[in-house]
Amino acid sequence: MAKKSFRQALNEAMRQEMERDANVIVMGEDIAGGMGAKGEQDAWGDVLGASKGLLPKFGRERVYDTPISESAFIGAAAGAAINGLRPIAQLMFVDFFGVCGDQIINQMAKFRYMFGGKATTPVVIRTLFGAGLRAAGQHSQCLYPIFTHIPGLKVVIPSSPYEAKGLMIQSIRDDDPVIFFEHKAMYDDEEDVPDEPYTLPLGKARIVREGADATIVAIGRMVKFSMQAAQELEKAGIKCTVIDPRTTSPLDTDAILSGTKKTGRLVVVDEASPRCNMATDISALVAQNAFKELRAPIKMVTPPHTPVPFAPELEDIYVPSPAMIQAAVTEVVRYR
Amino acid sequence: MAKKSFRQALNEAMRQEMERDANVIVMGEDIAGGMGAKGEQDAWGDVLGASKGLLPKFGRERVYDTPISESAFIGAAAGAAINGLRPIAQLMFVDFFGVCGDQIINQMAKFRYMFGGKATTPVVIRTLFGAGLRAAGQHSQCLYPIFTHIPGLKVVIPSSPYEAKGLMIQSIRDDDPVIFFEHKAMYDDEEDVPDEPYTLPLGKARIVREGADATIVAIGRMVKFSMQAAQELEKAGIKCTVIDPRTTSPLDTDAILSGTKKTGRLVVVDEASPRCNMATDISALVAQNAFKELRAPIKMVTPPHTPVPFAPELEDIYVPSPAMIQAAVTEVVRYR
Amino acid sequence: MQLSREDLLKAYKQMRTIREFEERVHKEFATGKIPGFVHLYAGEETSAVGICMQLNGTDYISSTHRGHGHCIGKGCDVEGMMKEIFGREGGLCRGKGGSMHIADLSKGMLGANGIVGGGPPLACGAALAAKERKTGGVAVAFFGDGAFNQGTTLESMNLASVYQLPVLFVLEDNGYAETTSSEWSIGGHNPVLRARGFGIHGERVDGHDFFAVYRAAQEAVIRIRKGAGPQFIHVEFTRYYGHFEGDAMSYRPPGEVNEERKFLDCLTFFRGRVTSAGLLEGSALDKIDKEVEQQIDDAVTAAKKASPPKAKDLVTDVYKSY
Amino acid sequence: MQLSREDLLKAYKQMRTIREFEERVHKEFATGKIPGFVHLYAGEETSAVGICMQLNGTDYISSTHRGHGHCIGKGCDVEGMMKEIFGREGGLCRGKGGSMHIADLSKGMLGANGIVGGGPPLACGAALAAKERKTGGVAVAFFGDGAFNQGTTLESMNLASVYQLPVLFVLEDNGYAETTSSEWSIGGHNPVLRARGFGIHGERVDGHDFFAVYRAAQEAVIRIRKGAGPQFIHVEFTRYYGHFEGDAMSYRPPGEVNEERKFLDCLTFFRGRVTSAGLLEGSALDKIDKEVEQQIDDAVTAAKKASPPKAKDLVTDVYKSY
Ligand SMILES: Cc1ncc(C[n+]2csc(CCOP(=O)(O)OP(=O)(O)O)c2C)c(N)n1
Ligand SMILES: Cc1ncc(C[n+]2csc(CCOP(=O)(O)OP(=O)(O)O)c2C)c(N)n1
Ligand SMILES: [Mg+2]
Ligand SMILES: [Mg+2]
Repeated sequence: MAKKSFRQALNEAMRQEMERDANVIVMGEDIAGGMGAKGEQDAWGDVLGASKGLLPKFGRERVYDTPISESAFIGAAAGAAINGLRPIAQLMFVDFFGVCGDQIINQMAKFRYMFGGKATTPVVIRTLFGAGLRAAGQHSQCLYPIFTHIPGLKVVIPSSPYEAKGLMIQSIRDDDPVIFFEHKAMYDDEEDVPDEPYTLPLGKARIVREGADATIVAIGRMVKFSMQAAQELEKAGIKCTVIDPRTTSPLDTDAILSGTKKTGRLVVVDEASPRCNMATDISALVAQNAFKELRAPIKMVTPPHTPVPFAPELEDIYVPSPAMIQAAVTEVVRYR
Repeated sequence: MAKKSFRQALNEAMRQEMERDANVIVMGEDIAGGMGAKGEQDAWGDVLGASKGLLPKFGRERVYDTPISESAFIGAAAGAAINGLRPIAQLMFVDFFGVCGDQIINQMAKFRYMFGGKATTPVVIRTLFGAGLRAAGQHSQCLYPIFTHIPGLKVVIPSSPYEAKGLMIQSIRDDDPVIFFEHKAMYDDEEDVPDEPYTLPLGKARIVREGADATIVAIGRMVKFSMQAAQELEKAGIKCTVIDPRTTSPLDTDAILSGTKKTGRLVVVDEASPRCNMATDISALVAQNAFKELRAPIKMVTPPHTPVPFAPELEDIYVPSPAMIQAAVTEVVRYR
Repeated sequence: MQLSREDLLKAYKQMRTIREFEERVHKEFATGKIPGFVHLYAGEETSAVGICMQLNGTDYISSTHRGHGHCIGKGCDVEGMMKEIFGREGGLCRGKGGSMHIADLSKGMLGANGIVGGGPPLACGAALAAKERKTGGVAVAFFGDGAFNQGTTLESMNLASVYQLPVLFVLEDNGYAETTSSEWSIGGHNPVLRARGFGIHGERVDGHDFFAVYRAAQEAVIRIRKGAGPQFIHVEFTRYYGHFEGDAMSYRPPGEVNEERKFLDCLTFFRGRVTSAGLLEGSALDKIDKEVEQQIDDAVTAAKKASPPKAKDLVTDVYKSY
Repeated sequence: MQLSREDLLKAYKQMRTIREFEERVHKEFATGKIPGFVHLYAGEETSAVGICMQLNGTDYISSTHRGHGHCIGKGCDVEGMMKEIFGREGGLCRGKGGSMHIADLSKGMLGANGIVGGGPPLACGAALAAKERKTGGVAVAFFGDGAFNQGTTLESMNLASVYQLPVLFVLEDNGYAETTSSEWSIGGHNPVLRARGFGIHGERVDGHDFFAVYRAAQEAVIRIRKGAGPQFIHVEFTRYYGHFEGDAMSYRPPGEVNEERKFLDCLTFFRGRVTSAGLLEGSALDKIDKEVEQQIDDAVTAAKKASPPKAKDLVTDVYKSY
């Protein structure tokens, strides 16, 4: 078992599943790169290089570069999925969902229900999300609350390289449409990742750490920030439980509720815009189902209700920070 | 002051604003109808007839039938708005937002912020939403949580004909992009609506009724259902406050918080899919800011996490009913 | 193009079935027994039948909101269809989809679609799967004149062209998109040229003439199976009923539909052609008319008898596992 | 097409300004001083300048992620641009937009756009507003070869055609969309024919030759102002740098760019043409080179000196009122 980056973990997961199952294909803009060009093929292996090496290994038969026609190729992935393939299609940045949303929210998400249970749509939409790269308003959004809102979709948000590999393999094997969120600012994060294939369940939260004073539920990159906050708080004698739901749909409500009941104090950390996001979703869940056990108001830590700014000085205060999480936890713990 | 339908109220609002301001135009598929056809012009006045009569009065110069190209004409409305016009563009059913979402969430919503405050985008997107017409999975969704999630958009959801006229006129005069939701099952609802133009503020909730035992916050058609429930509950001696936020963005948090604090018991009724919706948004708001005053768990009344079914027997149990609201209120009131 | 006697009988029976199905749905809708939005295919039978007759079990079609004809053309069970339209148990989608979402994947019918332009990307995907898995399958994307201006349709034509996918794009130009005339909405007024702009060979055919549609479809599908890549057919005809049931069609000149029905009806045309040419005798066609009438009547009776879905069905079929 | 001495000097100065701006941004980016994604326009100067020289204050342009050249062509302040790219106060968007979102509505520059295909609908809207308000204004939609396959672009061409809007569609074909060649991605390989498929007259021009672009643009804009409806121009050239800063361009054959720069550079070509024809003397051009260099240098110095936005700016400018 070697240290691997988030990028390598994804790459390994896709490669191993493509080896295992000939029906798995990948599609996307520059997913290999160099299509029709006279230079190197597999030039990019997608915009951040997670697909690099798939083309030489599996060929153009299974690695499809696409024109910039998201509606057509994401819809084609859905159409191929109901007819025997298991496509992994990359929506380069989730911000682009506005040009192909229908094929995701009205087509693949609803086939099974609208067709009376007779459709199976095993497609994975890989997509980059999140702030931190100075990519400004149209390349930095989270948007997973939108997909979580839509019945028929599963929403997976890995919080580390180990999680990324196990969840990607499970997502590829899953028979429902999965939107797989990859935080662009985590691509170079490293940790020990087993070489062999393994799966992590969808709908089962991970208890990252346990502590009796407060419970933090955090998503994606915010899990890492919450762990940093928890370590700082530990020094001040405040012990936190940190829960990573791993998937927002399905959501492991039991883990969140029991984890919250143990401490009676909850902080939810969500990088998505604050309105109708996962922080509100989880807060509402707890407010309705753990009222008796709550000993302090629930605190939500989110960005402000604004687009993501370009200037580094602004983006850095836009994204929830470990310090903000620390302050929120301190507040709920102090609450009497 | 005469009884007018929801449809007539919208029609009057648009007509009066077009008379007042020559920069107001309307666009949409069959918004007048008969374009290029040899029969009657203004044949439809949009799919449910709310724009009927605008063409004869204002002509093709200001009433634009469009091809079925939502990205192009919704985007054109945005482009016209930053250049002096005040377009009212109809996205026939909000379910179709997936084919033009980018122009709404990444373009019109973000111009002002991305351009450093130098853009003003006075556009209104009218759109039909909600279940009840047996229109099945792709013509019955609410989706306003998605727009509420996006910073830069205002989201208006009238709950009656009177509200529809006042809020539409205000939306047209507002200088920010407004997504205006019209519940298709309310088009024939009637009530007294003044003939002269009037406005209702965006971001100011309406206290529909006051009662000391429980607070119901409901949206759109659910306001009507909540009032029916409240009347039934009254007979059983349970007195409810019913609050209609009118707009989900901006949201009148003060009215919701103070209204909840008075009774200590909250039921939120939302026709939208249950995950990351307005029920969770409002519950979370209250859980974070009215913890001390809450005397019972917050109850959310929503449909299940499924697409909208076609069969009447299924759709009827999909949509939250007055009975379900009544049961929820009874439960929170009984809670000790 | 030689149609055997079986082919001719099959063609007539299918077109007649679609016509009868739609006219009966029209009647039933008027009595309030059918819920929701219903879009009738009457007047456009040549397209669904002329094209689907070129297809087999390994082939696919994507459809539109006006999908009954495509279902029948691709061999969906009419009783299952009727039950679906009535929202009953035993419907093709168990009553959850209705007219706008009828589908039968086991027949390669990828679903009627409530979204204009929703189908073409799916057809591309089905074609890609067929190519990938070397089934020899072809996918047909049926779409209307209005849908021809939807970005999803246009992107799909480019994608199919770039990948040289086995897709037949069929533009069903019935003159209107709701109330809007196709002469106005299609910039350039030359769909075949537009297809060429995506590198796709196309042809325009008179949709009143089954034989014209059949011939064009046959040639196109043969080219596709030979590996010539995507093809395009522009079929022209008119719709007999309103955009959806309840539409008064005031945007059409009075009598326009009656004229069409009187002088250009595809069934009348077919009957005249085959009987005068002595290919089929009128009695054989009359026999089919009766059989079909009976079959549709049985379907309606069965649909009315069928029970509605059960409450528990509301929350099933959302996910395979959750 | 007669270009006055002023026109020629202006053309050269603007193209030189774009080139200098981009090459300087390239250098500054390498030192890590510029944040985010930066796409350089070097090599494509003829398009922004040749086309914007036909426009005036009542006209609009929509741009792309590769928008610096369009900004300069439409008269945006280079210091304000540079500050924006550095994310500083005094930037055209007060540091909130950056390279991908530079805009100056007061100049009719509707914004660079991070969404491929995001601009054409906006240009249609600006044209509609101009038509509606009878300003005589024209709107230009600049987009790339990759964007030519985006549904939003294709829909916009149809909309402009149907409404006969005063829009000039400019396909800037620099050979690649990121790593993907335009020869592959554009089905049919004939953009002008594709435009015709939407009823839009088009022309293909050699983008290395400023005069060819200028002439085509002039004719197109004159036709538009005369009310001939939308027009299309396919400009062919190559991009000199990576898709964005940091791209090694391994997908291009080694030397491809150097060849282009050596034999087909639009500035060298322009200089040769005007000096040999005795229209301008080399010294006049040298003078411009120096002025421009100084101007860009000042802009960079100013940008580096400028202070970053203040924390309070994070939450302003979301709404006019909320
Ligand atoms: C994306 C989208 N936009 C608009 C509609 C509303 N609508 C349903 S059918 C229709 C007209 C379609 O016209 P056409 O493609 O010619 O098909 P036809 O009805 O004539 O068979 C419209 C506008 C829709 N369902 N989906
Ligand atoms: C809708 C959308 N899809 C994909 C991208 C990612 N992307 C940014 S630029 C680009 C290539 C654009 O190519 P082209 O249109 O030729 O413009 P060029 O970069 O060559 O100027 C891509 C795929 C995007 N920004 N928006
Ligand atoms: Mg039509
Ligand atoms: Mg390019």
